[in-house]
Amino acid sequence: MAKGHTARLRYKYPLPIHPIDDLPDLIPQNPLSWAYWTYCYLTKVNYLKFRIPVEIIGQKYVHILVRNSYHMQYLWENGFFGTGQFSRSEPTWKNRTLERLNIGLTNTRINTLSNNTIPETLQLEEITKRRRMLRIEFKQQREKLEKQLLQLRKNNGSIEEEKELLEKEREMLRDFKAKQSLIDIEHSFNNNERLEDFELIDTNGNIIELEALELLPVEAIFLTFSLPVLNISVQELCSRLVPKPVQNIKYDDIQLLIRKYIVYHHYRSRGWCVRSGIKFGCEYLLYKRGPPFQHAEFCVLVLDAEESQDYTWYSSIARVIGGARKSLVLCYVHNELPEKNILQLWKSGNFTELFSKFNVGEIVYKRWVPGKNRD
Amino acid sequence: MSTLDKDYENDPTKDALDDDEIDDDELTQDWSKIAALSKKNPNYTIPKRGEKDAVIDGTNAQELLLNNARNEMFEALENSVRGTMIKSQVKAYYLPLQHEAIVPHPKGNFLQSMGKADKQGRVFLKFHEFLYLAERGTITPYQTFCIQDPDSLEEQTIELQLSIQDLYSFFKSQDESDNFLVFAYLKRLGFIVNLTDSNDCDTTSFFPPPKKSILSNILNIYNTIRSIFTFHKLSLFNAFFYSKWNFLFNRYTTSGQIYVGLKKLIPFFKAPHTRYDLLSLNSQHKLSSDTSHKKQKLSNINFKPLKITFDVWKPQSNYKKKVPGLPDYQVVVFNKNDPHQRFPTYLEMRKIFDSLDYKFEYLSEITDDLSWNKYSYTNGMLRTAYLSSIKAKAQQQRSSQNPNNPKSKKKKNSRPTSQFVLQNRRLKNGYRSFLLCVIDSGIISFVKISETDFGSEDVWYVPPKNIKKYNK
Amino acid sequence: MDEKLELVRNNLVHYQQWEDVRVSPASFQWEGENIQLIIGKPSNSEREECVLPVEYSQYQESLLTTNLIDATFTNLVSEEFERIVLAIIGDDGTVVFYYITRGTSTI
Amino acid sequence: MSCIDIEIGPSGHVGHVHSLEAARRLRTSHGVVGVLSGTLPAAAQQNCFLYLPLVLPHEEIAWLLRRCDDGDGDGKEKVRLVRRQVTENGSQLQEVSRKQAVEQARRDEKNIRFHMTYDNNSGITHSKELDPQYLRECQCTRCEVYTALKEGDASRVVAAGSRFGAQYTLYPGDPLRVHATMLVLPAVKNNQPWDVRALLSIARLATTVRKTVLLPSTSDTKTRATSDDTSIDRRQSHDTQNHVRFYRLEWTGFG
Repeated sequence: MAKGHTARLRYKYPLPIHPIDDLPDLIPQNPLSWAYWTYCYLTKVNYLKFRIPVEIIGQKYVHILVRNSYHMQYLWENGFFGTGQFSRSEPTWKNRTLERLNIGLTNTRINTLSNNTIPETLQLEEITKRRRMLRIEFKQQREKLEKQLLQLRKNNGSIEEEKELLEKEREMLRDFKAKQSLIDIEHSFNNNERLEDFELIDTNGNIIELEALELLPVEAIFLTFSLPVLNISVQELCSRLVPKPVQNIKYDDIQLLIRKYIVYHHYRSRGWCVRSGIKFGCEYLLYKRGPPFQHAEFCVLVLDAEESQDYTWYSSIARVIGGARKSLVLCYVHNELPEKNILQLWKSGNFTELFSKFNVGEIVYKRWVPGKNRD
Repeated sequence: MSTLDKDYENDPTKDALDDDEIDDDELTQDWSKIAALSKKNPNYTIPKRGEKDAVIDGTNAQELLLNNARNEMFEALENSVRGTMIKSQVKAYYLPLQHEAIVPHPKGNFLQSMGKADKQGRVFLKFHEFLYLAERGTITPYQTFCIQDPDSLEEQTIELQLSIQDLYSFFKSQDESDNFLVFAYLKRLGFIVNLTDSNDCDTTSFFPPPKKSILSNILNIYNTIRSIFTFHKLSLFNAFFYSKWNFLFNRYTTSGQIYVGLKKLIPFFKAPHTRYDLLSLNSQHKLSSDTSHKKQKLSNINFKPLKITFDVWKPQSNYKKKVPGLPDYQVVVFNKNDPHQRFPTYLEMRKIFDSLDYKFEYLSEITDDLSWNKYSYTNGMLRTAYLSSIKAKAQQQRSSQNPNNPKSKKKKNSRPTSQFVLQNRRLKNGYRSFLLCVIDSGIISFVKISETDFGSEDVWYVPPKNIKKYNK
Repeated sequence: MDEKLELVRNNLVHYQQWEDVRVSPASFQWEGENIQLIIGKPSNSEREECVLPVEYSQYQESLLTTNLIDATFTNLVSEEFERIVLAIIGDDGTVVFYYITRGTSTI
Repeated sequence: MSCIDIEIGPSGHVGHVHSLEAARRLRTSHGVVGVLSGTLPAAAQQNCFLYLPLVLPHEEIAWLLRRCDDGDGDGKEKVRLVRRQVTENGSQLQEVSRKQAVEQARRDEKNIRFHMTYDNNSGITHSKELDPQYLRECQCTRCEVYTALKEGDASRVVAAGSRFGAQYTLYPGDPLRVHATMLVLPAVKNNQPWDVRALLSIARLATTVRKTVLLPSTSDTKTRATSDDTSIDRRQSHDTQNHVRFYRLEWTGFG
């Protein structure tokens, strides 16, 4: 369980603001320890010693990027914020590329905090890729078999022959599944160099960090409004997110953003690791601790309390989520104030007041099969 | 095994490959076995489904297979004639004015869960029960007419047998015909199904009669202290917490303390977790039911609000139709193609939740020896008292205990379950719930809609205490 | 090259390992956004694909409409391509790829 | 000429077919399978195999009416829209009653199993043909989409799709023998932003189970779309090509 142990150390803190957990012990019969404790208590702060700068690119659709490797790592390790642009979640592109181009093995193995975890993360991306290839191969073979079947029928083949082919197909599927699990164990790397790869190497022969960590708008708000982590004020951030002169802003421009933040904050503040759920057709995925530790068990859809969509919309999202064996939560946001007051609060930059004027209610949506609920 | 490499599994495609539920249509309806069924043999097994092709390939072989499949299907339908031996037929007469049916000489198993008897021993069936039984062939539908003989000018009463087609034309509304579909669907699976607003029996309620005022008074006071929405009157706290001074002046020694600060910002709806929550919510609801829906009425003039249509009991042999206990489920029927209906909004769902009255099954997760007879009221009496007051006491008690028995056994097994498992169960199963039955041109599917409450559950990671430190 | 083209181009070249990736010169304006295609060859494929990058945001209406796809096919897609690869650039750091084909004919 | 009677319910958005022969013909010559919704008397305790009546959605009925008007199909049959009514006329009722009384007596005598299916007009109700105009001319979006799907190839089967998270599931032939190949989503307007998230996730799932997501879209103004149109599938008929167009969505397998 060595990996589990390093993961525990690596992801020790659920938030980028750390508690003061290194106070000396108090020894009741030793007054000196009291004084020392008090001294430590007063001198230590939760406040971060640095602020993380973000780069905001784009006009209408913005991307909030963190470029510094250390900062990228810090945000990932302390609450799993952001996604690497060329990775599934944790930004591992640079290390993968080093490995692929065989640079890492010789001299310039990159010196980051995550040195010890390189193999694991590599394995992840690599496995996904190999599984994908396997799937393609499987598909091709299946198509071939189907063609054979068609041919057979055209030539008036017998039922037995047909059965044989169908059996073959089933055999293939079993094979495929067996191979797939095999991949999880062994994995090999291919190191093809391509012309484009040269653009990745600077004059000193080092790899350029092409990948940035991208923050969701709501993550960025959380990291500046709720916790002082980013080097940008919430007012400035919001004016970039809604790039309009203040007097022209309408309720429609801000309501979605507010709604999404309300829900994001709601779950974050109960300890969930909240990540984008776009793959599953919903707003958020909820992880108990974070992606390295377990699957997300909940998918959250954000709705207005008075919103009603066509039934097909719910059922198709539910089908996707049910297929991945996760629970679908509909999180409804109810506005307690008239729209113009909300707009007023936004314009005056009073986000604390603004966010506390909404409340949330939750529904679990689950397919119900009568036959399975009879006793 | 590492816990670290599970991320790739998030890919939805991975599970979809071998998901059995997802592709009902990958299976074929194989009517051949149904066709072969002997009508006399009730102990049939439902046939398995065969294999299908992926594409139309234009071959004779496929054409042949298709023809066979079609013939089997239509043969099965042709041979499946309604009605059984005439000797065992029970006649039921449609009463157009009442839109129900009367059975003068009732007999048969269906009487256990359907129909209302009068003093002469005749039984009255609701229209949907009538049609369902006629479709099954359990009863034969008739209607009587008074006609005048053109020769003798004498009035005479004749009875005519009705066809199923006749019966379908008697539906008064689309809603009624939708409800019939759902009723028949659940009945075929053995469920006991009653219209929620029917008053054919002594109704049982989870909620005490309103006049017993001592409890409700106390609850009202309790309510004024704790409102439905837990609005945190914490604006001062929040104003400081989210100011730049917070982390300069405060000293948080655990992550939990930071979370406690964070979670005070967004108010949330706290679902009723306990019996007391439910009771107090109910009495409060009764007091303020007029004002709370004003806003809604304005916005959905075009839509009929959905409401609870059916009470449903799991299949059981000891159901007492005169005094049924609390239902196991409550069903809301929703026709997705009806332009006057829509998927309920949250506010509409809340209205439905507040009108629920069934075995709130989640309560049995909390209370170990939950006996529903002690927690429900029949005719304004506590159900245990009510049951012991009527004659067939011994029988009744057996019937009422039976559904609880398996549950209490389960509970004993689950007692040592960890806090995390229990918490997960609460989050996933939620609290009050209803079944939304969706009708799509004759196809029926169910969705369970439950309240859940993430706001009341903290899940942040608490690192294990460092043992070395303690030793020192 | 604007941000979204660069982002998708880099994703194709350095994440998906496509070959021969280039930005097609033709473009048009659509509701204030530049619409332009990227052409390239997926790894282990013989066939070139053309890729349409479109932004998607958590809190704003999407630009993607049938009219936009129509216009793209009409203005930018040459005969040799029967489909386009839609690259949806999320504001969560992801780019996802979908084929879009016209009509119902090839079932 | 034979007749397929579709009985229209109180609200008119579904129809019922009570005749087995009609159901068979709908299936074989029109690619209309409908949904069996009644209890199968021989196996009354399950929901997999059901019996008449067959339920048809209104867009399917509208299409059938138009098709038979146009003389498509084999041209030999007529689709009638009917509503049953209780017979008012006393003598007619008497006529019926006498006939039935005789039959009844014969059955009672032999004490055999009896059939409860009648000819259309022999019960106490009779079918009255309705003016099908309003349905035939129905131009609602669902009718347009349904028609466009069937125009390509009438042997395609368009079935209700709510179980699969779609508006329809599309089968290239009879569902008894072939798998659905497409999930058809509810139509959007040409200028209406796609619900990217919902669309892509279902497309992804569909692709992994060898289906394609089909997104129909309709124009707001029916004349406008003709101008720039090269993007329409050639197989669609002149009638619908201006109104409905389709895009297929498939996951690429990467990203």
